[in-house]
Order: sequence, then structure tokens, then C-alpha cells
Amino acid sequence: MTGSNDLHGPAAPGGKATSAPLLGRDAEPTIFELSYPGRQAWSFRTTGVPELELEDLIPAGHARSEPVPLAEVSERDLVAHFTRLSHRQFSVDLGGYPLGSCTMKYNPKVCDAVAALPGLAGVHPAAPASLTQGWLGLMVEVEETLCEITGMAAATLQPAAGASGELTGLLLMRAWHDAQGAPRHKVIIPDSAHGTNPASVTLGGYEVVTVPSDARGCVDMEALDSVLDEDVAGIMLTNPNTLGLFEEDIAAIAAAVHKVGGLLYYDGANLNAILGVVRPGDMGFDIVHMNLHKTFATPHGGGGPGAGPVAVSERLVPFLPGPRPQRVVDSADGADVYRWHTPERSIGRMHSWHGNTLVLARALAYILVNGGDGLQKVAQIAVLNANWIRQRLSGTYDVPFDRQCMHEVVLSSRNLKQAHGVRALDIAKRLLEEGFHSPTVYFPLIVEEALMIEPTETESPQTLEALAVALELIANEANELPTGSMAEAPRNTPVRRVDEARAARTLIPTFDARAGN
Amino acid sequence: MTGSNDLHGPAAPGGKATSAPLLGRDAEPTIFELSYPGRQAWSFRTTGVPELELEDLIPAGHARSEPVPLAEVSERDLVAHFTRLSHRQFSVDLGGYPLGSCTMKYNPKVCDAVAALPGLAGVHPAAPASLTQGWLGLMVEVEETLCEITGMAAATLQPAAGASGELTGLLLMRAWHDAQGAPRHKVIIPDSAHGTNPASVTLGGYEVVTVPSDARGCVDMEALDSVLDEDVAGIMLTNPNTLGLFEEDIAAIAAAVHKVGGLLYYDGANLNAILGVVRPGDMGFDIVHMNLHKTFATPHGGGGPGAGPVAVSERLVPFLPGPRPQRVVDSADGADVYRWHTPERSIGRMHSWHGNTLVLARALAYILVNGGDGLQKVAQIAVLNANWIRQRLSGTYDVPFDRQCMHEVVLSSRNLKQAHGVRALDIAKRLLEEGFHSPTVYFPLIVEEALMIEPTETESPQTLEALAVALELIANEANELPTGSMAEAPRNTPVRRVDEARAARTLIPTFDARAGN
Amino acid sequence: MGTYIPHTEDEIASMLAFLGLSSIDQLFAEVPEALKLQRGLELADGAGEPDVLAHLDAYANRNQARTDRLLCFAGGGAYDHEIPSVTKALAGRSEFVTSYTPYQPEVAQGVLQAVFEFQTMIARLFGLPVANASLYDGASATVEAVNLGVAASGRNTVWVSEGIHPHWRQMLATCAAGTGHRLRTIKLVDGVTVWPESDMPVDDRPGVVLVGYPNYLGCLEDVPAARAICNETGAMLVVATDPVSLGVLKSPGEWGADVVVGEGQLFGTTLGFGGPYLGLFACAQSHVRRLPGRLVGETVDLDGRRAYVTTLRAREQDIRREKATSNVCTNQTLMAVTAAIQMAWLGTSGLAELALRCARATRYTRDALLAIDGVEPYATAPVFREFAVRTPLAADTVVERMADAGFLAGIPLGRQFDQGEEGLLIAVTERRTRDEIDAYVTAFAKAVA
Amino acid sequence: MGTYIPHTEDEIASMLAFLGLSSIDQLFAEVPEALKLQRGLELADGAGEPDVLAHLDAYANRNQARTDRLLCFAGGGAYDHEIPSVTKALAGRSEFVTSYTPYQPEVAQGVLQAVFEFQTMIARLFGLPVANASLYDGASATVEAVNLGVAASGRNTVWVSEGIHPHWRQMLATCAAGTGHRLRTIKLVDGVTVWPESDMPVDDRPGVVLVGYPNYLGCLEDVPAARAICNETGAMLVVATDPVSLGVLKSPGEWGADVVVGEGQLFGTTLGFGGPYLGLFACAQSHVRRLPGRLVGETVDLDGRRAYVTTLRAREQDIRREKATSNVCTNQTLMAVTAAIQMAWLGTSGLAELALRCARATRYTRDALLAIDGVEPYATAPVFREFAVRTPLAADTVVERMADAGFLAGIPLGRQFDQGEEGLLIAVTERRTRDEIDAYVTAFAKAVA
Ligand SMILES: Cc1ncc(COP(=O)(O)O)c(C=O)c1O
Ligand SMILES: Cc1ncc(COP(=O)(O)O)c(C=O)c1O
Repeated sequence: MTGSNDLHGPAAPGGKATSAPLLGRDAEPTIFELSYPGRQAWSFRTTGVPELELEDLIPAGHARSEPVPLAEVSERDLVAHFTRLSHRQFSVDLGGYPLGSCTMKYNPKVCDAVAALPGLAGVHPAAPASLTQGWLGLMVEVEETLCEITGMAAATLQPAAGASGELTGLLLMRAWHDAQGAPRHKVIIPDSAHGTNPASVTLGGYEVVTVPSDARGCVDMEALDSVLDEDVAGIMLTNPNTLGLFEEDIAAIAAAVHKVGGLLYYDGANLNAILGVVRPGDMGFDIVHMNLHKTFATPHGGGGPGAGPVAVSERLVPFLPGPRPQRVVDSADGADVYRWHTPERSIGRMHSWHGNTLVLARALAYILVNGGDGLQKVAQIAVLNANWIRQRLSGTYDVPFDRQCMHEVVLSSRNLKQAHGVRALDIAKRLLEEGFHSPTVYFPLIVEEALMIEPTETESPQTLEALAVALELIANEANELPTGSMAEAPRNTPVRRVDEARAARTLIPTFDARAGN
Repeated sequence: MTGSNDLHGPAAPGGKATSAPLLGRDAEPTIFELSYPGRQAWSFRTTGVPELELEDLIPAGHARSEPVPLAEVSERDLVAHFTRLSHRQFSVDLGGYPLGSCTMKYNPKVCDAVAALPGLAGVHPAAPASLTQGWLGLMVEVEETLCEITGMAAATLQPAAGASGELTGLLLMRAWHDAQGAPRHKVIIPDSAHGTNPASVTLGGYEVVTVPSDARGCVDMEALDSVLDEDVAGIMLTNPNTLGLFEEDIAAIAAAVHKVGGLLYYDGANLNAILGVVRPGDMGFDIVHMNLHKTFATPHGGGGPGAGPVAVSERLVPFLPGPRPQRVVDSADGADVYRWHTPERSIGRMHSWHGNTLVLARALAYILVNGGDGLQKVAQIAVLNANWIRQRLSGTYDVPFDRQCMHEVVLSSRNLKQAHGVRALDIAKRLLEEGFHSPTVYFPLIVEEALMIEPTETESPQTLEALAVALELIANEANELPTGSMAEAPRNTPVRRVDEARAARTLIPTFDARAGN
Repeated sequence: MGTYIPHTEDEIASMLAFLGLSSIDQLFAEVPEALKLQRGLELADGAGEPDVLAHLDAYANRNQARTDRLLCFAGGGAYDHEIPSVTKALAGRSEFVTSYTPYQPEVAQGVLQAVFEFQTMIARLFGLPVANASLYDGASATVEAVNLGVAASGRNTVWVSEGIHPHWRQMLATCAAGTGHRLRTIKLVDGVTVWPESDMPVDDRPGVVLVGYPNYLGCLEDVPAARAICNETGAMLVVATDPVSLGVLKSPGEWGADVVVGEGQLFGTTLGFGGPYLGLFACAQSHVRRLPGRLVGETVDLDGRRAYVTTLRAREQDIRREKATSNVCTNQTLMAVTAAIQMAWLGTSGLAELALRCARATRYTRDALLAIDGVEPYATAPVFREFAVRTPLAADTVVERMADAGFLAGIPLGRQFDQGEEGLLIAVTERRTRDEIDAYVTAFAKAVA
Repeated sequence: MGTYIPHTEDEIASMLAFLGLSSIDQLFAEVPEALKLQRGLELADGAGEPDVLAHLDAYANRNQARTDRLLCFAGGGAYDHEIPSVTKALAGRSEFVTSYTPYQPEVAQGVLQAVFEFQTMIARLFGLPVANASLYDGASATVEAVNLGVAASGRNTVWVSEGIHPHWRQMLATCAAGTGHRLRTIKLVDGVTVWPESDMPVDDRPGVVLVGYPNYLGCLEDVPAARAICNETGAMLVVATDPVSLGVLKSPGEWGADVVVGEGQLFGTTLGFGGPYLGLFACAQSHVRRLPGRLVGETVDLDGRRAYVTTLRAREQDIRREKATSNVCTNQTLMAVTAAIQMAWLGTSGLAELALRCARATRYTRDALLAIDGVEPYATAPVFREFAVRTPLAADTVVERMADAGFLAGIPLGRQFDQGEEGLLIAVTERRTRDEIDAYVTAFAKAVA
């Protein structure tokens, strides 16, 4: 007797691996499609706690009528599903990731070990200082280290990412001006600024005033002068800026802004370029955020977590968020004593607890491995790599600003667009076929068809060479192959070009929104 | 100024990821090709130990003149290289792996956590029993558990894998007969036996006597009787045998072998089929090896490690390898006391230390999670799955032995070979395209074009269905598509069919043997 | 000097030569000399990884309050739940860990699909149709929810229940300095919010009503009462929830919430002294264009294959800049992926079982503690899986004493809720055994004696 | 009952129905009823993963001799070397961990290439052209080497230096019961082997000469002397080596070995109470068809792309059966992959540095110990990175006392080497700091006082 006994039932086969690029190009079913009623993976401790019924535990009317339908899968299928998904994901660990402005450097594995230490990972955030001296000490060391690197007086470690740091900084600005008895209403940003800058300005309750960039890609000093007045709370700058260029007039800018009583905010996204070379504090900045997930190599986690500590100059210290960890006893034998302390005029709190603490621990490990000497070398090689790429590709792509760049270079493919209709987006997709993640494209906004390349210092000269060869090859193809052939790329990836317009038009934000579900 | 500054130098680019199947199908350079002189990844503790020169540490003439050229890579390239290699590798965690005889069941992640416990992983094997009571206790629990499962009296945990267990068993056999004052010279194995059996027999100093299988796939009783005599040291059997069939006459076989004074050896590769249902000891076996990496879910590690404990009946206990862990004090409060003990007539030692101990710990965790009840269910479902596949595919492929099978089923594609020239090998390769690892092919040797399918109990009915559908599809293709099209498979994998003949003809066992190196 | 830089000296020299430079300092020629740091950073020189690990482990060893030393009875939005090996193994896969925001969806289907599944699970859990890809933590999710609510209602008065986590309320206040929202704290009475009458001048009417369910004290609020106010005033109802409790409690969506937020640490993320955690956020369909943060949607590729991509990007800061719904960029994706894995591991039955076990352990502990002389309930409103007691002496002291006995006893409530220093907030998860609880209660009795 | 089985009861019923069976027991109808187990297994019922983990952790906690409690000064083929996070992370990738022997090379290039690189590194390290894909451990590699040597020389007399690890010699003897090899132990005198004259009756001539370099006592043997005997007698020279020492010592291949074996645990594998470890094996080109175990070779695929595959398979048991060169099937591939990663991490300079650091630490420790009253050298032959001393009291007692002081002092040599119980074998790796060594020496002085 043979015949069919169709067991698919309502579920997809968890053991079929054609979605792993090793074997095929099929879509991976969702975990919901892999679900089969009654299957389970969980197990809990045996506790011996008396097993009261739910009715005896909560008042009538509060109980849900049906359990939340999450998924019903075996551990085996759970593992296969997420392992296959991981094979459908590019990462720094697989290859070069020159995504400009994001500093996708190598994330040392030792930092994973740090974040997994039971004495760090297993600590409840509400435990009192007396029982968490190690964590407080670690945080103080992070703060002191970041202050030395930036040339500032003190820092809050609460902000969870750069954008949160920006808002923190703007609220500090506001508190400062309020304390002077003269609230202000405007914050200046250059037109090359990252989108989080204007968005944060709005959330800080300020009006955005944009100043244009000059021919050298820097803040136009005349334009700046024309908007500076006593209603300007401050200016937000990235230096090197998002074009990868150093704002040479920074001293003059600082003087001008300070002259009208404004404060200077430093967006630290590009700090990697200047470690140990020049410090924001020494340039005249009053408030500085850092992106530890960029400069200090904490992994980006597919989009986060990060950490965005904010360091400030002396006069702003009383306004910092709290509570802050503080050293009370400085002892030679490593048994310093720490406590929590809230600054007198603190703006309040910017995190549920103390910040993305395990990210801080990772960053500290990275900093300690590099050391003061090593961090300077980080900057040097990051800048060397970017300039090498700039030089190497300057005959192939447009270089909008023909100057030395810092840790990243913004090229433009407008030449290829004009001549052949090949867009930066096409180049980005085509580069995937050559074994590299794409650069950041179409940012900064002021460069047409921008290709923003940040190699980082952890890519070797050989990798740079291969990247350059790939980008030359692509430019050659654009020049030689029929228009449109580039639009086919990428061809080898598990999915081809994705229809973004359709995603927005027919929004399917959950499995349940899918037609038929 | 533009132009070329070719940085490839002697090294391949570590950051180019076209060898990751996510992006491309290129070969991955070897670590040696990624090497660049002077690069390094290592770091050691700062110790403060006086830094004598090598000349002061070793006598002249012993020092090598050049360092060993291993590789010179950055940590970043090291990580990228091995991460990309991992993407070029199929595994249980990616999908179904019905490799017959190998029991590729799901390997629970909790067992990885067990093997990483600092109190297990960080113990030196030469530390005395007084300082390693935990390990001794764990090993005693493993031994007792395995004895209960197999129905034997005691076990050695030393053998590192099944084959090592076989040799251990044969040496025990030899010691036993020697102790009886009557050495013997022959060991019987069926023609369906796994290759390690005859190879071990030779190493045990015995002559192999092969008995054929009968029409039901079992030991031919007449043939057995004809070779049994007083020079037979014993017989090695797998039960269920490698055809996945239960040797129904096992009691008669045992009686016959015992009658001439021979011993019965149980190759436990297929133990998964009978857990909690029938025990080797109760069938009459004297010596039993287990493959913990099969039955008890310890991961196969790309080819190993495994563990192959050998359990024996009472009369063989004095011959077991030593030292063995032993309970000396049995206390109610969990503070039992253990010691090492070498049996009086021990054959000696089969491992550098005490066996693949961390594998034992993993297996124990697996056994404890399942429990006695769960292990029986393991067998039941493993057998259910195999029978379902057998039934489902019995119209599509030849079923050489039309009987209920146990945990695996051996099909034959000789029908497709005869009709279309499609070989078992082609089917194996084609199945990769359908998202499954191939079954074992061409084994056991007595089945033409054998496809040996062992689904294991951890594959869901949906996965079985998909596997069956894939194998039906392939059979249909063989029937419908032009001969030879199957020889194209696999098409999606990072490499296509590999030239095995060339590898043997022009042996390149190291990078240095490659022409040009 | 420890370093992750591959370049050898000869390579650096060759690259400089290509650039026409003679020293690496020339790369920084555009940095005004006067600004440059004229000395090295005053940090220790680089160290080897083993030394650094030892340095950080020394800090770790100074933390007495680690779960392997003190049994954890503290909660308040951070819980000591089971994290199985399988969650750690999968969430730790380096493809998830070392990638960034899926700007190139063709090579980011792994993260995108995992987040899509996360969104679906959170939407189902919270009882609303849309959930985003994560925000920083519970506090920031609450801030974003209030911002959305104010924008949607057009009114910036926010009624904040005192039962919202005090830190979250602090962050609301901090951010309100920028947004100008008018926050009004509505007091708890005996554990639940007592709302003001809502027949008030239009100007005083709330644009947003924010309530916890269960609230910070673990009590079950009367959400319909809050909903009723919203219905009368046109305010948006924002509910901050304990996601695990929804394993058995009605979802806030079902109770009529417009936006639901919560802290997602409890789905597979370690306590880690408070971060990185996971801000959960879901809202009604009508608010989707105001949604803060990333959103993954399903679509197809060129060949018609199912694919995922971040969508409705026009809400976001990189496109909309000062008009964006939020400034968030880097979020907590890895924790969202972790939560998706953990929720799939729990599954339908496991989440219900988890919630039930927490409730049972909580009840068992509470009953035993209240039997101790001098230990009183802090509130009598029904609780689900967390509760507060009043101790005969300062809760701080109780915590210190309990630490000596091997327990992290809970979170002292301090002078909040118009009470003295004797309030202690206690959470009992499914990981606590009866023996552990009994020992805790015994120690507690001694500590307060 | 904990379980990893996906099947629900309804699925089981439906599958049974398809098979025409009414109960699951019928699947076992062919098993004679009389043989079946008439009761359940007398094992505890299944437990949840957390309970099981706790159970095993309780065992772990009873091991005093764990490196996080006792500083390790023991060696003897198992060393406490640095294992960096990167090795653990890469070797722990589940593709390497949960695959099996690369029978389908098209989907196993990952393991195959890693093993190819491993083979290359071992060949370079040992100074021979071919290395296999791993054997079980040092002992089994030695057994296999002797088997090869006997087959190659055609003579089954084996001269075994007493300086070979005693466990390995035991295993040789155990296996010789099967193969019939005639083992002759050649004594150490003051730490090095004193070979007999080789002008002996042809029948007594060795087919294999086996020597350690460095040997078990850490001493540097005179390998050319052993080679000379082989040259005279036609015996095969097998050298058992300490792979780390080859970072600075001449390779056995350079000294003229035909086969070199070793224990590879020291390349990235944890101590783990002795297993799984890694048997290393390399040989001269002429012996390649006698090589035991798997061998990976380079070739090309259908499209001419470079590819790897297991090769010369005709040597192996699954093909050659009773005539196979060895019975090994499952080996220690994961440890080989681990070793490849660890050796790549060490690299050319790191291995040399590692060996040097071990030698320095060993010298420093040895000098300090020998300055203690009553502590004498066990042998005076030069050592490289391990050494033995004679203590004034039984070495067992010294080890027990040192454990109380926080050290695993070494390995008592027992009554081997014709000596009393006072011999202690001590290894000092690069992980031991000067402070640790000083503390060890101080404690040692007390322990023997
Ligand atoms: C220049 C710049 N500023 C600010 C940010 C925002 O930082 P985060 O993503 O950490 O919030 C980014 C992030 O990409 C950036 O590149
Ligand atoms: C039937 C059978 N016997 C013996 C063995 C040998 O076991 P191991 O590979 O553990 O040495 C195997 C392994 O595949 C097998 O299938």
C-alpha cells in the first residue's frame, strides 16, 4: 500500500533548507507558517510553588479569553529557522561594509566575552550602589576615558544612541539658556547635517536654521554670520562633517557662536577620524555626543543597540542628567568607592535606567585594548584608508570636493548618471555582487548621486584594493554595457531588487496584515 | 593625480565576500593566501616574567632557524574567513540531514551550555580524584544510566567513538578467551556490517568471517550455523541492522554463539531505534558500544568528536579498561564520594585520559531532559518517521526488504538506474537542490544503489512530507527528463560536482603541495 | 599596543607614497595646528585582550548584586526570567550582531524577516495592528507614545498616572522641557489611579491619558475608566504594560488603547544593569504615519519572491528631517530579534504558562511575607505578578540586610507615592523555586525583626 | 517530560493510520515479545532544561580543580593556554558544530577547507608533507603511527622510549594485544632515552622507534641518535611531540622522523577533563597510502572552480573494510577546525612568541623551585617548557596541600621511571604571571617544609 498522507497540514516544513543561500533561493517561511498547534519548545524550572488556578490569582474580567498566538514550533525548527535567516544576512563578519557615516569597523570578539561576564550581565539595575560598586566603577572609568578623548569635563552615559544624545544635548542647551534667564529659540545646522540633527532640534523645542555649505564643503562663514544673533541657542556640527571634510574654520565658528552667547554642539558620529589628533573640547565645543557603536566598535546589532554618551564642558556639568556614578573615595589599591549623584540642576533622565550599560562595557574593553596610542593610530589609518580610496577612484567617479578627506570620502556618480542613466542606487546594488556591502547613498543630501564610502581602519590595503577594483569595474560597465543592465543587479542574492514602493503602498507590517491571513 | 597603487601584494583581500553564498559563488582564498607578512592577531597576558633570550633557554642546535609559517592575518580577516567558510557548510542547524546510520538528530543548545560550564571545561584531567569529585560523579551517573539503557553491568567511558569502542570490545573478547585459557581466532560479522566492524576485527587480531544476509535482510541462520565453531571468538551485530531491520532471530543467534563459547558484540550505532523498548543485554549481548554522538544527540562536529562507551555483562567487568570512576560512599545528601579504580584484569587503556568527557556531559544532559519516558518516545518516533517514509516512497523507489523497518529505511534506486541510468549518487546530489542533505548512499553494500534514509525523531511530519515530495519529484524527473540532466545537480551550491578522481590522482593534501607553491 | 589594525609599516608607507605624502601627520594637514592635541591621550597604552578581560572581570567581581550571588526578587521593569541556551545561541549569531540597519534589503532579509516576525508578535500581544521595529527602552517608548498622542489629538496636556514607572515619568518630564507638553500626574490611591472628573474647561482637557496595566506597583488598573475619559475628551489612550503579564491578561488593545508601550528586556535580554533593553511600541492603524522608528513591511522582489523592507520611511529623520515623527535612528534591533526568538521559544502555550507561574510565585511570596509581623501591604488593589509591601523599617535597610543573607530583596520605593521610606517593590519570577522563596521569607522575617 | 520531538498526538495518530497501525507499539511488532523490556527504563522522568543545567552545574561545583579556582601548573599533554574569544566564537559556529563528515562535498566546503588548512599547518609545524584530518587524541595517534610503522617496515618490534606519555604507552600495550606488536620499553636515564646498541640479531631489530621530543618529562631528546638507529635497522622513526614547543624547536620532520604525532588540545581546546582532544598525525609522502583517518585534498568542481574533498578514501574502513589502514571513522574534526583557527590566530609570530613565553615562565619557575630546600631536579637533561622535580615528601601530598593554597601544583609521577613517589611534573604556560608563579613558589616552599 502506498499513497499520500499529506502531513503539511497547516504548517511549512521546518527542515527544508532551500532558503539558505547555500542551497537555494526560496523564501524562508515565517515562524507563523512553521507553527503547528500543540508543538512547543519552552521549559521552565521545577519550582514546587503551589499551583493555584488563574481564577484564584486574578479578578474576573481581567483574563484574556484566548492565549496570545505567538508561534508553536519545536526547538529544532526554531533553530533551523533563525539559522537560515542568519544566512540571508550580510554582516561585518562576512566582509567589507563601507557604509559611510556608520563606521562599520570590525567588532572584536573579546567584547562579546565582556558583555557576557556573569558579574556584569547578571546585575539588576535597581540594586543599590553598595551592591554594584563594580558597575559604578566601570562607568566612572568610561566617563573619564571619554572625557579625555573629547577634552570635556564630564559626561552622562544615559543616552542610548546618537540621536538620544543629540536631544540630551539640546535639552542641556535649553537648560543652560533658561538658567541664564534668557531662553532662545533657534539652533543652526549646516545643510550637510545628518537627519537626526534637525529632528532632535525640533524635539528640543527649537527652530531649525539651516546654513549652506561653501565651495569647499564647509560651513559658509558669511551665511553663518548672517543668521547668528542672540536668539540662537547654538549650532550643531559634525567635524569632520558628513562630507568627510574637516571644518577648518572651526575656531572662527566657535568664536562667532560663543560671541552671541550660543553653544556649540558636536555630533560625534565622525569622531573616529580625529581620535588622539584633535579634541572637540579643544575646538571649542560645549556639548559632545559620541556613538560608541561607531567609534568604539560595539556591534551594530542589525540596527542597534548603540550608546550615545554626552560629554560637556565645565559650565554645563550641573545640568547633566542623573543620577550619575561618582567616585567618592580614590584608593590606591583598586578599592575605590562610588555612589550615585544627581547634579543640582539636572535636566532629569534620558533612559529607563543608567544607559546601555553593557554597550559601555564593550566600548571600554575596546578602548583599553587600543590604548591612547592605539586610538590615535585608529584615526590615522581610518583617514589613510579613506584618502587612498579617494585618490584611487578620483578619475573614475566625481569627487565633489577635491581636498584631503578624513575618515570617509563622498564620491558622486553623477557623471555616470548623466552619461548613461546609471544611478548611485544601481552602483550600490551592483557592488553587492562584487562581495561588498554598499556605501551609504544619497547622503549627504547636498551631493548629487552621493556614494559615501567609509572603509574604516580595520580593512586591509588588500581589501581596499579589491573595493577599488570593484568600483572601477562597475564604472567601466556603466560606460560600456547597455543602459539598464545595471538595473538587474544584484543577481546572486536571496532576493533581487525589492519593491519598496509597493511595501509603502500596500502596507503589510505584520503577518496578520498579509492578504489571506 | 590618479593611478594604480596595487596593494594586493602577496595577499588576497580578506574583506571581499563573494565566496559567501549570500553574495556569490567564488572560491574562498585559503588562510595562507590571505596572509600578509607582519600582520598579527594574537595577544597574551602581561606576565612580568623575566624575558630571557631563546639562546639562554635551549641548548644550541635545537632551535629552528625560521619560525613556522602558519598564517599572518588580522583578527578581522580571520573572522571573515571562517565565517564565510561556515556559510559554505550545511549542518543540522540549517535543515534536514537524513544521513542513514549517522542519526543526525537535533543537537540541543543546552548541551553546549553544559560543555561550557567553567567547572567542567576548566578541569585538568590529571588532577587527583579528591579535587575532581564532580567529574567522577558525573561519569558514574553516565555509566549507570548507559547500563540501565543497555541492560549491562558496567561500562568503560574511554572510547572516543564507535570504532574505538569496537576495538575495545574485541580486546575484551580476546582477554576473556585468553583468561579461559583458550584463545580463539575468528570473529563473525554479517555482510551488511559497517566497515568499522571488519577493520576493528583485524586490529583486534582476529580473522573476519562474513555471513550473508537472508531474504529478509537478516543473518542467514544456516550460514551462521555453518561457520560457528570453537575457534569463533564472537559475533558483531548491529540490531536493528544496517538495513534498518530488526534481527528477529537474535535470541537464537545468541544461543548458538554462546553455545560454542563465543561472545556477542552489539554495535550500538542503531541504538536510537530501541531505547526503552528492548535492551542489548536482554537480547543476549555481552559487549555493547554506544555512539553518544548519534543516539544521545551530541553534535557531530563536521566529523567528530563522538564518544563510544562500551558496556559489558557481569563476567567481563574485571577486564574493562581503567582507571574507572567508582562510587565509594553513597550518601543521601548528594555528597557521594568517588575514586578511580582499575579492574583486576583490565585490558589497559583506550584513551589519553578518561574518554571524551565533555561529550559525556552533553549526552547526560540530553538523557536527563528526555528522561526514561522520553527516551522510549525517541525510539518510537524515530521508528514511526522511518516507516512513514518507507510507506510513502514504496511505490516510487524499490524497497529491497518489504518489512516494517526500524529507525531508518534503505531504499534502492536500481529501478531508476536500470531504466534511465540515474544513479543513487545523482539522486543524492539532486536532493541538495531540494533543501535536504543527502541520505547515505551505496551502503549497506548488499543493496544496489542504496539510499539509506534516517529521518530521526526530531524532524516533524511536515519535514518528512517535504522530503518525500522532493524524492518523488526527483524520481519523476528521472522518469521524464532526458538522461544526464540529473548529472548537472547540484546547481545552486557554492561548488558543483566535485572531481573526486582528480583529487586522488593528483594528491594535493596541503596548500604547499599545490602546483606553484 | 593591542590593535585591530591590519596595516604593516611597509603598507602604510606605500599608501602614503601613493598619496604623495611623506608622513601620516600630513593626513591631518587641514586640521589647524593650534587645535591639535599636542600630547598623547592620557590613557594607558594598549593592552592585550587577556589583560583587558581581567580588568573588566575585576569590576564584575565587585558587583555583589549579580544573580549568581544574590537571588533576584527585584523587578520594576527588569526581570530575572529564564533565558534558554537556544535564545542566546541564535541571537548571538554574528550575522545579526554585526550588521546594521537593513539599508540594502537584498542582503538583509535575515534581520528584516526576524523584525517582521517580532512586529507581528508584539502586535498580537498588545492587541493592536502595527508595532515598530523597536525603540530604546520602556521610558523612551513612553515618550514617543506621548508625542504621538499629542500630535494625534492636537492637545498637549498629558495625564500621567502615578502608576507609570517613576523613571519613565522622569524622562517624560525631561523631554517635555523640549516639546512643551503639559504633564499632570494623577495620583494612585491604594495602588490604582483615581482619575479626575473630566468635565473640565476644554483647555484643561487631556490630549493624552497614560496609564500602566499592570502598573508600577503591580496592580491591575481599571483601563476602561481611562478609556472612558478618552472617549469623552478625545484624548489618546496610551497604556504602558508588562508584556509578560499579557500572557494571561487582556491586551491593552482589547481594552481600547490607541498606543501601547512596554519594556521588552524580559524577552530574552540579560539584566545587564539596565541596558541595552528594548522599547516596545504598537499603535492603531490610524496612527501608522505617525509611528516613530523603523517599520518593516512585506513586499516582493523583482522576480515576485516574497521579501521584506523597511517602509513608510518618509516618517523618518533621514528623509523628513525636522518634520520627522521622531529623531530615532539607531534603535535596539538586536534585542527585537532576541525577543522574537524568545517569544517563538515560549510560543503560545509557554507565554501563558510563564505568566501563570509568575503569578503563582508572586501570590505565594506575598501571602508568606504578609504573614510576617509588621509587614503590611503597600496597596490592597489586586496585583498580578509584582507587589509592594510596607516594612517595619526603611526598605533600604531591609535590602542591605537581605543582601547579607543572599537575596536582592526588591526595590525600595523611597519617598514616592506620598509614603515613607518603608515601601519595597517585589517581583517573583518563574525562576524562583519554593525553597528559594521560603528561604527568602525566613530571611525577610529576620531582617525586619 | 522534556522532549525535542515535534510530533503532536494527532500527528502521531495520523501517521500510524497511514501505516495501517493502531498503536505505536505495533511498530515494534518484529521485536520478539519475550525480549522486550517489560517495564519503563529505571531513569528519572524527563526534566526541564533549567533543572538539568542546575544538576550538571552541581557536579561542576564539586570540582575543586577548575582553572577558575586553582591556578594550573599541570601539563602532561593537557595545557592551560590562552583561548581567545575569537577562537571560541568561530569554532562554535553551528555549521561546524552540527554537521558530520563531509560526504557531500558540494555542501561541505566549509569544513573541508578548514581541515585542508589545518592539514597544511600541521604539516608545516611537524616538518612533513602530509597530515591527516585528525585522530582521537595523542595516545590513539601514537598507536596508529606504530601500526603504520610496523606495516611500512614489515617488522613488528617496537622500541618505545620511556619518555613517551605513560598513558600513551599503556594504550600501545593495550592495542598490541590485538596487533601482536612486540613492544620494548627503552629506559630514560636522567631524563633522556639511552638507546641499546643496534647491532643485534635481525629478529630483534626494531621495525619502529618511538621517541618523544620534547618527552614526557619535558626534556629534549637526542633525535638524531634515534634516527641513526632507524637508518641502521630500517626502522621507522616515530616522534611524539609537544606542538607548542615547535614554535621554537626544530621540527621532528627536520630531525628525520617518518611519522610525527602529538596532542592538539593545546591549540584552542579546553582542558575539559581530558576530552574531546585532538590526535595529530603527519607522515612522509611515501606513507600516504598507509595514512590512517581522513585526508582532505584539493581538486576542482564541474566548472573548474577550486574545491576540496576527502581523498584516498580507498584506505578507509568503509571501503577497504578488514584491510583498511585503520578503523577510525568519526574523528575529532571540530577540534581540528578549532586548531586551525587557533593557529591562524597565533600565526607565524604568535606561535614563536607563545613557545618562548612558556619556556621563560618554565625556567623562572624551575629556578625558583630548585632554590627551595629539599626540592631537587628529577632529571638534569635540558628541558624546554615542562620539567619535573623531586620533592621531600610524596608528590600526592604536595598536590593536596597546594590545592588548599589555590594551586594545581602539577602531576605526581608516581612510581614510574624507577623512582619513588616524590616526582612532580610541572608545566608553566604563558598564562602564568610572575606574581602567580611567585605565589606558587612560596606556597610550594610551605607545602614541602
Ligand atoms: C552624522 C550622524 N549623526 C547622527 C547620527 C545618529 O546616531 P544614532 O544612529 O546613533 O542615533 C548618525 C547615525 O548614523 C550620523 O551618521
Ligand atoms: C553501523 C555503524 N557502526 C559503527 C560506526 C562507527 O562509529 P564511529 O563513527 O563513532 O566510530 C558507524 C558510524 O557511522 C555506524 O554507522
